[in-house]
Amino acid sequence: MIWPIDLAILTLVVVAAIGALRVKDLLGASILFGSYSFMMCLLWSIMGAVDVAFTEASVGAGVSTVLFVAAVFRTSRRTRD
Amino acid sequence: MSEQYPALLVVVPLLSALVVSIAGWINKRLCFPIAVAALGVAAWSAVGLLLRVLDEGVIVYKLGGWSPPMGIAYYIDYLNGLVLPVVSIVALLNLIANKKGIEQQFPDKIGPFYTLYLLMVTGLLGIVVTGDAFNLYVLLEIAALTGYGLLAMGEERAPLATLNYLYMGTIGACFYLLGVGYLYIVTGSLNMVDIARLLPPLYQSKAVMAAFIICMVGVWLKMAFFPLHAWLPNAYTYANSAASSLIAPLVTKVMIYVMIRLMLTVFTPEFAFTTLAVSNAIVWLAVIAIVMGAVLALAERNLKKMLTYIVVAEVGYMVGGAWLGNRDGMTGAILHIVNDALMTLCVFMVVGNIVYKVKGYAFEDLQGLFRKMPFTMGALVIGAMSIIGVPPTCGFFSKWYLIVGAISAGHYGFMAALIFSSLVSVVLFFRVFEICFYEPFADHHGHDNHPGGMDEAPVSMVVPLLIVAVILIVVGLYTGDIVNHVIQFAIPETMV
Amino acid sequence: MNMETIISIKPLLAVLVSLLVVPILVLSGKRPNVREACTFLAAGIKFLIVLSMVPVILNGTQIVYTIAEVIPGVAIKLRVDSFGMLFALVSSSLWIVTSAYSIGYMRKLKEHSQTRYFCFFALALSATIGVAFSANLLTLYLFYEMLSFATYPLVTHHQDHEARSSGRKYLLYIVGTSIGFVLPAMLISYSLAGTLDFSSQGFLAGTGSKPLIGLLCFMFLFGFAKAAIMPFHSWLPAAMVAPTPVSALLHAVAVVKVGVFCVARVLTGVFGTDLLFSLNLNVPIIYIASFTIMAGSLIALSQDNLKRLLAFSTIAQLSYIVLGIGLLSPKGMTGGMLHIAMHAFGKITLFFCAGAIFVATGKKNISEMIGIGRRMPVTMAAFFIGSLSIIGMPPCGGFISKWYLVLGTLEAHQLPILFVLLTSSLLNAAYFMPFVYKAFFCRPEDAMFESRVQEAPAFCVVPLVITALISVILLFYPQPFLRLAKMMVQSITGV
Amino acid sequence: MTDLISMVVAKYNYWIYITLMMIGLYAIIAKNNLVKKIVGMNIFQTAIILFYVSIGVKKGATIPILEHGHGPDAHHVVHAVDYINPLPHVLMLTAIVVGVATLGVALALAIRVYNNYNTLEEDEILAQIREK
Amino acid sequence: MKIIGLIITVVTGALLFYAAGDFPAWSDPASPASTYLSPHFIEKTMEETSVPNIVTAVLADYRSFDTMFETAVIFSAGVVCFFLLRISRREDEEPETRYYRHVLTGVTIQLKEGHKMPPSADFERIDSMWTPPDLIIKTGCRLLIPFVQLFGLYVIAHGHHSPGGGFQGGVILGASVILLAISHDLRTAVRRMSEKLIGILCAAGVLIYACTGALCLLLKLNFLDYSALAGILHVDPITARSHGILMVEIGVGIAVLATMIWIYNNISSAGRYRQGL
Repeated sequence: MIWPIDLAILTLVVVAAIGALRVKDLLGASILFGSYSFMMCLLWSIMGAVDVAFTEASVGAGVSTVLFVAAVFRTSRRTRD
Repeated sequence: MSEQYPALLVVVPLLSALVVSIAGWINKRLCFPIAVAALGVAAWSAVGLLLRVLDEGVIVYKLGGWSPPMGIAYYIDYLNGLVLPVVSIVALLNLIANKKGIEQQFPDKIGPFYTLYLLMVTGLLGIVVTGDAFNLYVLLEIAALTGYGLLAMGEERAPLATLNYLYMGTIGACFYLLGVGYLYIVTGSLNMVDIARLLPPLYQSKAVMAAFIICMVGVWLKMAFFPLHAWLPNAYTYANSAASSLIAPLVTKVMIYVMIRLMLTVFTPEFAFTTLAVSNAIVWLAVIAIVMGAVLALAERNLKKMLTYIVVAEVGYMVGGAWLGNRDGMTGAILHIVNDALMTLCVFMVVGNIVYKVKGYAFEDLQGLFRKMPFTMGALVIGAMSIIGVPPTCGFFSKWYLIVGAISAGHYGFMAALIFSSLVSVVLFFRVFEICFYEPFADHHGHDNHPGGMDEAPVSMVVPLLIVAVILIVVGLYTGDIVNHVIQFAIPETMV
Repeated sequence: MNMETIISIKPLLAVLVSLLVVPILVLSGKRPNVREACTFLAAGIKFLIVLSMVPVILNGTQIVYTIAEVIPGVAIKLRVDSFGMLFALVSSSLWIVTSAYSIGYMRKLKEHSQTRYFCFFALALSATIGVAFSANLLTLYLFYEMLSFATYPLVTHHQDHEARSSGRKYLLYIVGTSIGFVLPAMLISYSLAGTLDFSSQGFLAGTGSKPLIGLLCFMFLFGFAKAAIMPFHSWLPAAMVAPTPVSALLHAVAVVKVGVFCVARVLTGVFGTDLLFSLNLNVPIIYIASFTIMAGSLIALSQDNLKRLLAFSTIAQLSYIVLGIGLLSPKGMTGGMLHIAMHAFGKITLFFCAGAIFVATGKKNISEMIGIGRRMPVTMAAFFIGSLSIIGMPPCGGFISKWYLVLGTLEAHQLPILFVLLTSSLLNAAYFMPFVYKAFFCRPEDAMFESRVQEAPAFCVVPLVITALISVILLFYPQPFLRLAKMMVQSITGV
Repeated sequence: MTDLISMVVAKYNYWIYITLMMIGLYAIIAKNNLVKKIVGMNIFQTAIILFYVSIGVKKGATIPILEHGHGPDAHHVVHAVDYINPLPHVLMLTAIVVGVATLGVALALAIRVYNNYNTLEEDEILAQIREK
Repeated sequence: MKIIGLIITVVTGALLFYAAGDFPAWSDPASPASTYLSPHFIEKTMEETSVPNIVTAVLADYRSFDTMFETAVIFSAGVVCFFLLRISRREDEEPETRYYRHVLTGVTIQLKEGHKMPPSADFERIDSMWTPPDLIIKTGCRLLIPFVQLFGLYVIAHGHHSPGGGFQGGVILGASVILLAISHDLRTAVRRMSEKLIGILCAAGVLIYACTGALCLLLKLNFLDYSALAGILHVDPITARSHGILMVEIGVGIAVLATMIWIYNNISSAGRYRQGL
């Protein structure tokens, strides 16, 4: 494993996490959360956890994001924080 | 067949949950008999297991035929041998008692309800029976998720209260998972007994201490130990009665079991009480929990919510007892798991009956209930006596051990808190009894068809309730046997 | 001294009879005659069971029965000894009489919820017998609490505003003290001694420091608030809102006597005379009791409501018993124990009379009863006998117990107490005699007393005549109570 | 100093996981919007998964799928040092699924809450409850 | 609340940072986690279960009990979503006037109450569930979905030898149906897989898993001890384990597939099934 890539992705993960929580729009937060999951998935595949990465790619970045978007559509995009 | 009891205990409710789920789509009337039969088998296996444990000692059941620590194993010893029958019997009685209530509240979702109910029981039984730290987490999540589903179906405020419970519950479970991870990183094992074997040389490690603290905090969050209790009262109050009378008696108690299991089996009492040296602080926290629970209950004008604060106080009893660090306190805590499960069941079932008939549980709704529902109220009296701690109901005896433990630990604050909470319970319950006893029942429609007539809940609700009430007394009278033949062996001999 | 013990289920049966009759009472609620017949039957059986054990006890044997071993070293266990027998005999015999009286009283006044009334009455009696036969502190506590809760619906029988506040007061004092004081004291004793079985020399001897033992002693003394030792007495006058038979049996006989019985049991069986004596704990007990005697008597003087007057009289009289035990001298203790029986018969007569007057005329206050002797001569004659017994004058049983108490004070060299006893007797006379005098010899102010003799129903009058007669008979034939009390004292002190 | 740096470098994965966990925990406690809390909850869970996966990593080892599983070289001797520890992966598969299950339930609850109060902001909901 | 949150976060974080100091260095091959249990799994899996993907072997055999409950967790999440959200009342079932659109020509017709449309694929109903046609997306998805599904099946079937297995495959299969629901509308997806079918499939998937275990129980071995199946499959116990793993993976796949769709259906329509995304 190449540690600079590892470190870069770790940083991106943190950025995505903070972004998902800071953005003042729930739809944006959902998408940012999806990207967070996807970064995680990359990170894990770098670490050799292929099965976990595969699952995270399909579940975390895929279905979870869809569920978030669906729920936001059924409720509201508005958020104050 | 008896060597397969450990598997049956968990698998039968699981299988039946699935079958009930399918039956719910095909023929709703099949759901209830299947569920009762499954829980009957589970209760039978649980009792069978307890008898086997009494005969043979610890039973190890290797799932998948893999021996631990490779595979997952069940360990049934004296501690969970005692808790298993309680969990299964409480679930069974509550299910039978709530048949009418469920049909009244969810006419078109009977199948899912029973499915969730059975899955929840599966989870709780699994938590109690498993010997694998990670397996426990998965089962914890099953019990939690189904619990959220069951609790959220209730009054208008139920979903929000449950959502708060979900946040807290998830943090709790994750903390537990993290603690297990810490243990795994330093030992490399997930099997509880195996971890216990590998840990002693590592007791001074910061990671092990952190693991213990994190696990404890996680479990406390789940059991609503003060100051992490904020989610509990609302979540339990606004839920439907069938769910609250399953969850209120069992979930907190099973979490106490997990805590004791962690303290006694995974870690040793020496580690918990000596190496960490936080037990005194935790007992003081328990004291605050008891006092706050009692005082907050006093402030409620609503029977169900009052009872939920009593649950919070009772959690303080058990945590405090377990952390007193002596045999009597631990005996009291374990005994109180059994007793508190039963008496909480009793009072919550009473609330269920009242809700079924009166459609409310605020104090104003309770007027004249002694005349209207004498059997239900009789059971409430016995349940209340047990919570207050009046002999020969079982609540007295666990309180006895707890107080004796407090005395021998020299922790008079805890003793005072227990006495204080008993006194407050007297006030709490007699305030309810007074309302039920004095004021005539006010009919909301303005006309009273049967003045002073009896209007008891259906037989199928009253009979299980009375059985529970009788069990409260019987367990009380057999306390000596329970302690001498079971609990005594559940506590390591090193603990004095 | 080694006591022979035999194991028998009889004590349990004696307790259970009135418990098992409760479902029958509930089922026969619609037919009052059947219900009351059952009550009578249960009372009779109970009395016979108790009576059948008397010869055994008089032989110096104890009867023991263990129900369940609940905690290591502590069982729920019944044991009949002479003191318990004395108490059981009194309460079970008075239940029969009171049942008869209740029927007359309740029917005449057409009280509501009579079934509930009889059920809880039976329950309360079970608890009382249970207390009498308790072999250890835990069993005692069990039945004590059972009695507290069983009497709550009786006290608040009228379900009105007054009953409600009295009920609160009753619970606050009785349950509050028992949980707040007795429970911790019991548990501390258990952790000190590892046992709770009463023994003739006390099981706390040789354990614990002096201040701790002293603290325990007072926790027990005040914890059994049913003994109505000041300052924990004010529930008793409040509880007088109950129907009169309840007041009669429970607040002159069962409940308060259970309180003093418990105090006596704990002082003798838990601490033991030697320990109390060596720590000088008896002196404060005596003075607290003396204070209660004087204060109770003085307050009684100022009462107009007859039942409240009787209540304060009871408070004073109860402390006689505590005082007798506290003297720690053989004669004094005999007097104290005997007073349980003597006072019971005297006071129940008085309460029956108060109830009969209420049933016949609806009057509650003494000032309204001037000249009532013309209308109800039998009742008032019985009242006179009862008050003589309470004052402690011959020809009534109260004389014997008071005599022993006086001897006890001399034996213990407590002359101030002798003075207290004599003064309080005078005070007793001062609050009873004017009423009796006015009842018989003053011109009635109320026109309804002018008419011909018109007593309460026979169900009310006959019991009170019987109890009055027994009060008299007890002077001449104080056995078996005297014998039982002496046996108990002998086993405690060895004299 | 070099100790500190080497410690930081040697365990940087652990520091990141703690950071992520704290971000999630703070969001659950302090955020006002129910869905934001759910996002925080998921970040919290994922951080723990990251922690577990980090446990399993082994220097110089490959993914835990055996080469030459079947076929002519099937009896090739397997050395543990060559493969990454598979156990944490197994555990985390479970944890991911648990996470998505929790997410589903949480979103369902959030929709129910929204149906009742027409808002997802916790303080606004509480204000509505207080008004009633 | 923010300050409390900050304090709790900082305290917890400090504890964790403090504890992490005692961890073995990251990616250290000599750490207890890498030396205690995992060598057994790595070195013995092939001999004991005949599955090259160690993760699959551990997941579905050594720790198959965990996995069964994991499937049960996802199943219960599906049931909970249904239980919480589904509104089965049909108060406004049939409006008075209905609109149908001829797919090919785009001609819209209006039907008054009482009239019915003959069942025909040429017309689609326009109501609140209807989404405007988007040819590119619809066609693209229609092309994509079979491949997605095929890949899902491959992932399940090839889980023994490559990354993947029941979960991943099940999620992919479920995602294909969700894709259909997103690109067309919920009604199309529900028509393909009715609610009842999904509900039964969910339970059936877990049931396959649990029954495999129970079958072992009936064959006189412990629960989930697949070597018991050797007798009825006519293979040696090691291969039987491999087959057992495949059976449970299929169960997991079915359960996850159905549950994902179920959860999506309920959440995206808030339980009304009238309109999807």
